[in-house]
Amino acid sequence: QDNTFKIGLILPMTGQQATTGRQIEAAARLYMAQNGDTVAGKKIQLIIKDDTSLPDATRRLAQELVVNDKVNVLAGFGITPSALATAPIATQSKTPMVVMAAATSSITQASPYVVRSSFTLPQVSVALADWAPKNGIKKVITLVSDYGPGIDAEKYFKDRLTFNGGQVTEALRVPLRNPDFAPFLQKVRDGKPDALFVFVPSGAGAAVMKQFLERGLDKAGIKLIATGDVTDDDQLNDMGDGALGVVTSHHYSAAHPSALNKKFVEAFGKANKGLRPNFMAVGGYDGMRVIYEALKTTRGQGGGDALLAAMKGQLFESPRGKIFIDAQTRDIVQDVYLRKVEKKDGQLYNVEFDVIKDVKDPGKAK
Amino acid sequence: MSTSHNETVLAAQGLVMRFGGITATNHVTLNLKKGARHALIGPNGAGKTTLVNLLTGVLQPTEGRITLEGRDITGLAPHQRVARGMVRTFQINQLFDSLTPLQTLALTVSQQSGLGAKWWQALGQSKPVAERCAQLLEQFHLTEVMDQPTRVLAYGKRRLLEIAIALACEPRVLLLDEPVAGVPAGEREELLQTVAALPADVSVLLIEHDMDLVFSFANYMTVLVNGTLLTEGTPDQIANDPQVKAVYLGHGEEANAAGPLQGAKAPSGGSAAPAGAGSMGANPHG
Amino acid sequence: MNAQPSLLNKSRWKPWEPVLWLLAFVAPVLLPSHALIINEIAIVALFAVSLDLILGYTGIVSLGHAAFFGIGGYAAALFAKLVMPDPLLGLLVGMAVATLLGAVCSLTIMRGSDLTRLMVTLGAALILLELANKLDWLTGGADGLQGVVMGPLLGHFEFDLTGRTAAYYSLTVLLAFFVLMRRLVHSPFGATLMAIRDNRLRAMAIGIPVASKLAVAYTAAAGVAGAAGALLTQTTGFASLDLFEFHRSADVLLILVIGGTGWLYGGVAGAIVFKLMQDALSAITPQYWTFWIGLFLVVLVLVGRERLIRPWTWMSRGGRA
Amino acid sequence: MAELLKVEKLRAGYGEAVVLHDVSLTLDEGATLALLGRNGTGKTTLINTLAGATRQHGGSIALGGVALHQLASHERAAVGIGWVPQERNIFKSLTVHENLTAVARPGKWNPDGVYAMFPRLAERKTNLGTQLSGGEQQMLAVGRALVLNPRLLLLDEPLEGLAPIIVEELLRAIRRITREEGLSAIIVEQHPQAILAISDRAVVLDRGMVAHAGTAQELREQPERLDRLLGVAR
Amino acid sequence: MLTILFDGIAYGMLLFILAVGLAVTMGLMNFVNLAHGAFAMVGGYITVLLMQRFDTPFLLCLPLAFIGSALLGGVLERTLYRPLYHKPHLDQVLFSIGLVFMAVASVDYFIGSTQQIIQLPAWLKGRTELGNGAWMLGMGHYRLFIIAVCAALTVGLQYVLTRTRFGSRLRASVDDQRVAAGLGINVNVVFFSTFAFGSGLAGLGGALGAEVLGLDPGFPLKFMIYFLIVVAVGGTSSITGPLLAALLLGIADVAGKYYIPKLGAFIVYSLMILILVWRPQGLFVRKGGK
Ligand SMILES: Nc1ncnc2c1ncn2[C@@H]1O[C@H](COP(=O)(O)OP(=O)(O)OP(=O)(O)O)[C@@H](O)[C@H]1O
Ligand SMILES: Nc1ncnc2c1ncn2[C@@H]1O[C@H](COP(=O)(O)OP(=O)(O)OP(=O)(O)O)[C@@H](O)[C@H]1O
Ligand SMILES: [Mg+2]
Ligand SMILES: [Mg+2]
Repeated sequence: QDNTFKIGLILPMTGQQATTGRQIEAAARLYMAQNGDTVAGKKIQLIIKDDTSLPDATRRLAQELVVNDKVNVLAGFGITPSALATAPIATQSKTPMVVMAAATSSITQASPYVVRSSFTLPQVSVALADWAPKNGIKKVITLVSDYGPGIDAEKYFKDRLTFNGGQVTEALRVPLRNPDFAPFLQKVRDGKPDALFVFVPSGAGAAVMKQFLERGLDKAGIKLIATGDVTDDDQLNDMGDGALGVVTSHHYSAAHPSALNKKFVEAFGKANKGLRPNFMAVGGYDGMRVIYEALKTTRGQGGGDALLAAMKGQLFESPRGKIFIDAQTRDIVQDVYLRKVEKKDGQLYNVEFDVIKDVKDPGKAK
Repeated sequence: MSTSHNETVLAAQGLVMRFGGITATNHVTLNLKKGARHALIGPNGAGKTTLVNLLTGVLQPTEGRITLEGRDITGLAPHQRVARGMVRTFQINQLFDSLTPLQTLALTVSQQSGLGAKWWQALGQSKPVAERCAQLLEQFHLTEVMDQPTRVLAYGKRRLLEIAIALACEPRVLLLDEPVAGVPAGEREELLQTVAALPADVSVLLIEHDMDLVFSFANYMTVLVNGTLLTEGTPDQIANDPQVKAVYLGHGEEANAAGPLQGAKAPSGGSAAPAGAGSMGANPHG
Repeated sequence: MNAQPSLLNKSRWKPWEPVLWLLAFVAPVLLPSHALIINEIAIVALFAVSLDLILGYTGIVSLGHAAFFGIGGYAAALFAKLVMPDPLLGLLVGMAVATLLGAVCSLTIMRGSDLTRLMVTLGAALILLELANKLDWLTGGADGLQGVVMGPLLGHFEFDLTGRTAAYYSLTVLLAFFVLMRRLVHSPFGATLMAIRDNRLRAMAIGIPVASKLAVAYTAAAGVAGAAGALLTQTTGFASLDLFEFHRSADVLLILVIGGTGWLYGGVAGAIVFKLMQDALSAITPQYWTFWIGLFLVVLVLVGRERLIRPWTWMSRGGRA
Repeated sequence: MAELLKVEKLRAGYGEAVVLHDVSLTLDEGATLALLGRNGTGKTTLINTLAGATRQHGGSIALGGVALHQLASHERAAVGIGWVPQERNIFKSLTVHENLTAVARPGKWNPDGVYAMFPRLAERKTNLGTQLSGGEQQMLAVGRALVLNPRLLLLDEPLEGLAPIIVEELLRAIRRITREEGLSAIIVEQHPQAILAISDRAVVLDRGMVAHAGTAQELREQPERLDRLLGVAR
Repeated sequence: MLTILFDGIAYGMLLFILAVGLAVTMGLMNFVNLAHGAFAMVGGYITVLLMQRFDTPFLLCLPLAFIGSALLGGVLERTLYRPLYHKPHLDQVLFSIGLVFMAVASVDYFIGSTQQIIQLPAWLKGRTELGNGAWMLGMGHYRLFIIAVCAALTVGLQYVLTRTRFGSRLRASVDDQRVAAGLGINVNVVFFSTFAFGSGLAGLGGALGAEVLGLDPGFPLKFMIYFLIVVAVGGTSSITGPLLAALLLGIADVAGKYYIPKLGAFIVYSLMILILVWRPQGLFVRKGGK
């Protein structure tokens, strides 16, 4: 008992967000396979729970993991409300909570025990807002899903773009449950902006892109710029040539040209029937690393507070590039890349062409 | 329009009911006197059931006015009319299939005695209610099936329950739509006797095709044909009315070639119809 | 004359019933590691029982019952956050708000077929969902309502991490409502509801004011659902939009139907079976547990509830109304 | 006359419950059988069993040499069963005309023949089943059985709720159809006298068993005996 | 303007195609088959897999999707659905939801949970624009195609159901299965063929809709609400009812989102509630029906 180190991994394994859970689970297992399951004399045990994206389920599972299974670390968390609902549990039980997916800025403020290994939407949207005006894009319409992350993305993109001398002429919010983008895209077309900025959760991205083309927005001279969720590596290949040339900003691409990443992508594919890792996977992979390193540092001694302290300030090379866990905010600081969809070896990839170094979450800048 | 000078309890004035292009009741005026035993007869589809539906508020008339004990009830909801003492039975059984006869009656009696909104007391807690139920069950030969779900009862039993429910409402005006359909011959008279034995100030409107019963029961009759009032009168007058014979009662003796028919028997006081009426016949709606 | 005993027999407590409740109440002590799931089961059971009042006893199909669950939950959570953290007062507030909403919504369910009512109730819940999303200054929008801190129950019992206080709190509230509902369904009022369910035309014809009875039943059920919602947000200290989601309404319907409608223990049995099964299966196969739940439902219907879960059937002899 | 129907040792009921315990009877071609009995003695159950709408537990039914009990309910119409259920069971979402055409089989009787017999129905051709008066539904149920062009008509209380003049007419029609067209019929009625008058044979059921079987004439002439059999106290 | 109208119509038609099979099983057979979406999903996956693995042309995939789902529907009808016709609606709900759960998990297991994307043939990808300014009409070819298929289907179905004897036999069987059988209608065959046909329609809908709506294992649950809305608002007694309802909802939704995007999500639900409170039996019922 004493010699195991338990990680409670709560993820949406079924329902709308199932791919998130799948990617993270695979990445976490890959990390353990590559780095062994014994650290500092402790055997690592991964307990996976499905919360079906229901915050109250997440919370109960976390509570049970803490009370019954006595896990040392809570990890996972596919959507923002799940993470927020669980944060008080982390505080109360002094258990570090590694957020591997949820991307709303405010999560790290919900508990001093939260550490994030994924990204925040403001982080990636401002990068795009920096890039756009320099490339002749001044007038932009934004189109985001009408929920927390979407509103974050809209707000930070707009602020930064305005700051950089651009202009958001119209901000459209699409209901989450929205099968047809036609009216919104038509509105964009009639608004004749230089570019359309899009954030939608990864599943809907393909539909937006397809309808963007079908409606002839590209021919009307409108560029499509988006956060990387839209050209999610998980699906990019199936989107077809229509996706070519779309510019996105994100913190990870499976095509990131580093040796570490090549190894990661290859190993990941091998372990999962050729599946390509996406930004969720890298969040899970790095999250595991943060936990492993903290455990090494503390040599298996000390409780949650010691672990947390050891997580803060970690700096290491990830498949996405260099990342840093800001000791103050416990949020991730990382490079954000500008990428364009291109064809490589007959497959579509987000190919990075520019980088903005060491982006902090702008949500916490003030 | 001749006989009794009693006060009118229920009055319908110029009732019209149209279903799309069909006029089911056409300016029907009907007065039900206090304590009357009033029969409403007429060919199939004449609008008798529709009339009852109008009187009880199941349907809203296209035109016309209904008064009950002097008050206009045309716009009242069905349950409000029941609260004022007007109760009906249905031509096609309308029962509570998953409840037992006992529960059905207990609920009806409770509702009737103002306990319907009580939610704290158990159904049947009140002694008078339970006693009244037992009495009704006895009276309608339902005691041995009182704990079976209504759904599995034989048709005859269901029919009896249908009428028991109406009586459980303690009506002052009772509208019976073919109450004895499906009840075996032997029990029919008994059943109607139960009805006839209601207090003298209860007014009853009976719709029935069994002429033996109608003539033994009614003291006044109204004949409806094709939605229109054909004639009214005492049983004698009606039995001898050639028009009624032609469209409704039929050939009388002549048909006895086929044997004695239930409806053809002339009521005691009446004499045989003029033979000429017999030849009309075939289409009652000509 | 055996009419009265025969009638009263139906509403009498059967010997197994107190035993069952006793078991429920010792469970959090005997199985301390299951307190949290017991809490959740109790809440869902309460929610299902409230649905049974309108579905099983009154015959109104609803796919929007989550509307009341959600609004009760949000009301209780907001009350704790903005006014005061006392759980019992919060519970009352949650119920009151849900009851109010129920009264308003009851106007829409008077007419129409099952399908119509299904969709109207569903629509109402979804509109509330969108409203809660739009009113993010109050509700926290899609991120959920945070910062809900509950005070100790009765001023003494803190809601602890193990969830025992929560379990007792929810079980007690469940039992209280269960007793009330039990009285209600066996009363003349309950009988009029069943009469309406079976045959509206006849119900009117014996003087039952159908519309107002429906409204009362619907409103009462809404209030109880609100209480269930309040329990959930109070014991989790969090409220989020999914309280209103379609699948919440759908799940509770499933749970009730699994246990059997028109029988108060149906909701309870369904909650126990469904939740435990979900918990166990998803622990074994987090990705594919829905398959096995699905299989269970299919088998349940094909084989028949009675034959499948014997233990309940022999216990419930005569208990089914 | 050739034997049309032969029922032997029939046991049937609903689900596990057995209502008919041991019923045997025969009926000739063109003959009419009056099926009598008190409430709940199983008359409807017998009719429904012939139509294949109950659960048969034993015994055999032969119609013109065909083993009816081996046929599914819907195959019996093709062999010659025409059924008028006691509660009428008009198809409520079909119009009057569709009620007839949906089941009609080729033969002498067609919807027009039915309309000629019941002019009232012709006037209500496009009404939905539920929009008919009680008597109209009854006429439709009889018409619906006729357009099947059956060899054996099963009439479960067909006169109920009909105006006397229509009753007369229907009785006459039944008699004509059976005499002239060689159709057989089993008629359940609460008015034994009316029905015995046009029947050839009579069977009285009691508690799911045959209490009496004989000619209609014999019961017609002995009303007291009939009353006794039917348990009517006078 | 016109473009919005066109998009609304196309969207409505898409909803209709997806829901029409349900209108058949639920409206006509009175069977609450919530697994309808699962059959649609099967049709969608048949198309996707055929196109991805065997390069089958899209146009050929459509009939195959129909046949595939119809076969599956037929088999399930024979084996599982039949005993449930006489069960209460709630049991049917339970059962069909169970099937959906199983279908979702199975697809997830065998094919994976990522969204599948259909690549349309080039001739369906284009867009034609007429006129300009406020009156410009832009028509996506694929949307045109959907409208055409849908119109053809409606006409055909309406004919079968109202003009042929099969339609009245079906409705008779639904009204009273026992008596219908007793009067010589082979209820089993009628139900079998109808159910298979309804499932086929669902499959066709899934195949056509996957392109616009996306296809993943969650499909049957995600779109269940939409099917139900269309059938509820349209009323269950005809085919034209759901069609008009789908068109109305489609146009209202698209126009609403275009002109008042802030209220985007409210429009469909509010409209539905208003219509149903106003006409509780759905917009289009046979006059005078109960
Ligand atoms: N909802 C309706 N829509 C259209 N027509 C209707 C409707 N209800 C009744 N009718 C028609 O109105 C006429 C009167 O029907 P009603 O039921 O009142 O007759 P009735 O006198 O009770 O006949 P019966 O003695 O056969 O019961 C009938 O021809 C019937 O077809
Ligand atoms: N669906 C059913 N399920 C169980 N029992 C039934 C069912 N229908 C009828 N019975 C029972 O079968 C017995 C015979 O009923 P049946 O309807 O055959 O009688 P009947 O002679 O036609 O009576 P009636 O004159 O009332 O029509 C009754 O005791 C009845 O309770
Ligand atoms: Mg009538
Ligand atoms: Mg009978």
